[in-house]
Amino acid sequence: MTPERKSGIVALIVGVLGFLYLILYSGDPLVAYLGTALFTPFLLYGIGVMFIPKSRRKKEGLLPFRGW
Amino acid sequence: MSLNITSIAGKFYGYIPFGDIVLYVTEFSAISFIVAIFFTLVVYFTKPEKQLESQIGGFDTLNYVSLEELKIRRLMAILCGICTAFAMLTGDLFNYALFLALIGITNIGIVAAVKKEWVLNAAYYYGLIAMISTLPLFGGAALILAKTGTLSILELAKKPYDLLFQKILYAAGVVGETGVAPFYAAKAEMFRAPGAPYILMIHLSSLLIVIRTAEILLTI
Amino acid sequence: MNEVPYNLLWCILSLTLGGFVGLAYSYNKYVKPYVEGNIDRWGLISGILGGVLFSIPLPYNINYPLSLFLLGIPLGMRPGYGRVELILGVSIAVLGYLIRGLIGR
Amino acid sequence: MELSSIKYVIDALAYSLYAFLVGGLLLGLHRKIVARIQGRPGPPVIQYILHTIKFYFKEITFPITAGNPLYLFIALMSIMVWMSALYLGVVFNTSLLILMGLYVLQKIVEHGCGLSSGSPYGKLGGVRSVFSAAAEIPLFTVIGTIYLLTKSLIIEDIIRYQEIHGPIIFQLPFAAFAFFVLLLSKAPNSPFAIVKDKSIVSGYMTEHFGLLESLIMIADGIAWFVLLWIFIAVFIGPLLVSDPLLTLVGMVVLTFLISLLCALTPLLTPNHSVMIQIIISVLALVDLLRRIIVG
Repeated sequence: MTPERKSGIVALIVGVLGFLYLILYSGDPLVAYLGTALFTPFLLYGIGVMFIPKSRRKKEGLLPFRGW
Repeated sequence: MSLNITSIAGKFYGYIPFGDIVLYVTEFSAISFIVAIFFTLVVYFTKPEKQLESQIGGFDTLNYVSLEELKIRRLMAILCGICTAFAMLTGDLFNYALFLALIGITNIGIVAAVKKEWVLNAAYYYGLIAMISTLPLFGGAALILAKTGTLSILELAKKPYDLLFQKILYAAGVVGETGVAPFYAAKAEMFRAPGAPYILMIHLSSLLIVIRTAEILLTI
Repeated sequence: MNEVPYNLLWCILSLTLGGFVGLAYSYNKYVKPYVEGNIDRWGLISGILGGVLFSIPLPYNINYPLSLFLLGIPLGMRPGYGRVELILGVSIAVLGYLIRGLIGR
Repeated sequence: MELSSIKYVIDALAYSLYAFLVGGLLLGLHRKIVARIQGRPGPPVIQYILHTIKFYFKEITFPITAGNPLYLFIALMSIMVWMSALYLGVVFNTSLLILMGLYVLQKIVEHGCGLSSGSPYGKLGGVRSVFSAAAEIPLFTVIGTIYLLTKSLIIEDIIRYQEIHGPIIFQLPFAAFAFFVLLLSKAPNSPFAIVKDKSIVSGYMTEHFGLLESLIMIADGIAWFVLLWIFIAVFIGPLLVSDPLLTLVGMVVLTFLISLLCALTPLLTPNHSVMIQIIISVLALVDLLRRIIVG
């Protein structure tokens, strides 16, 4: 598993757990709103990583061109 | 609760009598406390960046941060984060000034282990400014104590005092200690040191402190 | 605590979607990057229809999102295309809105 | 399990979607107007949203120079900052000071993006963003001036004050001008946009490509909405802010003005940009001191 995909899965887990907590336990509107602000980016990133195409590079983690 | 605090920093959630150090929690201070603590955690978990130096005519070199250097810098960055977080909560002008002085020391500590001449030079100049500006900072706090008999922000917020000169002294101290606009020349060079998350802590602490100072100066 | 302006949200959402449809359509149809004075038939129809629909009251105020979707098609077309259509549609919409305001009150 | 909390979460998501769409369309309009003034046809107005969606489905890799997880987290933080600013400011109308704190966190995001990637271009963009922190000082003086006038920094109270006394923009024209310069410095292609200067590739966003760039662009869209809303709420007041449709009209007019300025002025060099901002901040400071002393 590439590190990108791993980070995406972690982010997805954090996001889903956060949203479950918000839906189940938060009663105060301020907490619900700020919690949404906190966990939505994790969810967005996690879902986005699931969509990225397969890498066509030889070595993972290296950009195709680096240097001057 | 006096109207002054709630009309500046949002809802008042209560205070923590922690010996003679009174911490109070408002909407503003709660949010900035959480941000500072959260960022300290991120700094703790982050591996330092490997700064790329481009060379003309040769291959680019990477600047690694060695393990010994990393340890002391990470410790300093975490101390800086904790100081920033509690400076957000404190309800006492003298404690706030102490936290500020400690932040200044840790800021120098973060870059002190970097073996680059220009970074150490910048840190030296910044240290001079920070030391000089402790005089107006603590002097301002002392003058406020002498005039009003208290240093507690909660007490000061209750009555309108005429503290313009003291406030200006205090603000000048904060400006020198955090190294904002007129003294930025020294501090901006420090940001060029390699090692991302630790350098970022310098910036975060000074920005949060400036806002908190604005809040305090408007409140008292 | 401010309420969420859901009616405006639907309008903006449909405008954006209309823009996507218009862009995809015009990229498929036209090859030249920039043409002046060209009028697209379907763009014209959707622009005029959108302009007319803007001031016809429908249940649940559904006419606004629908008309903005139709107006979004010429809005989103590739650069140079769909200008005349958009201006025509918007002016019809504004005219209809003003006439409705004068008569309806 | 409470039904109300589900409603809150859905409302929050809907509001941020609305803010992103409006901000994205306005930024697209900004680009279109700049292009028309320069005599180019310009991209369609939906281009900004289109770019965001396009980048969302692009590949990312972590560069070998990057310091993880900060490299990743800073892009997420960008959205967190502006969504919180949206909720605290636009929905709950809390203190202006908290919003300024969140605006300052945007500087941390820019600096952190540049630093954590380890790229020289990104670093240059980040350091320039640190330099342009001079733009924040007028902000505090603006806050002080507003507090002296209204005796409160809660946005709700400021709006209520304007209901009685009329728009603040006529009473504090210089503070409004200083805040407008701040808005201008956030706009792309503006004279003060040294952070996103094309001479340093893409500034701090150079190494944040693909999905991460899309996340930062979402945050920028929301940021544009929030900043315009704050300007309208604080300086023009209930005249426009009471009705969301009128607020939209106000935002379009402001974006139009800013686009005109952006298209007609050259990009300043970093020194000149910082110097001009410092001059404005000194003038704002003098204004504040005059108001304190005269009363």
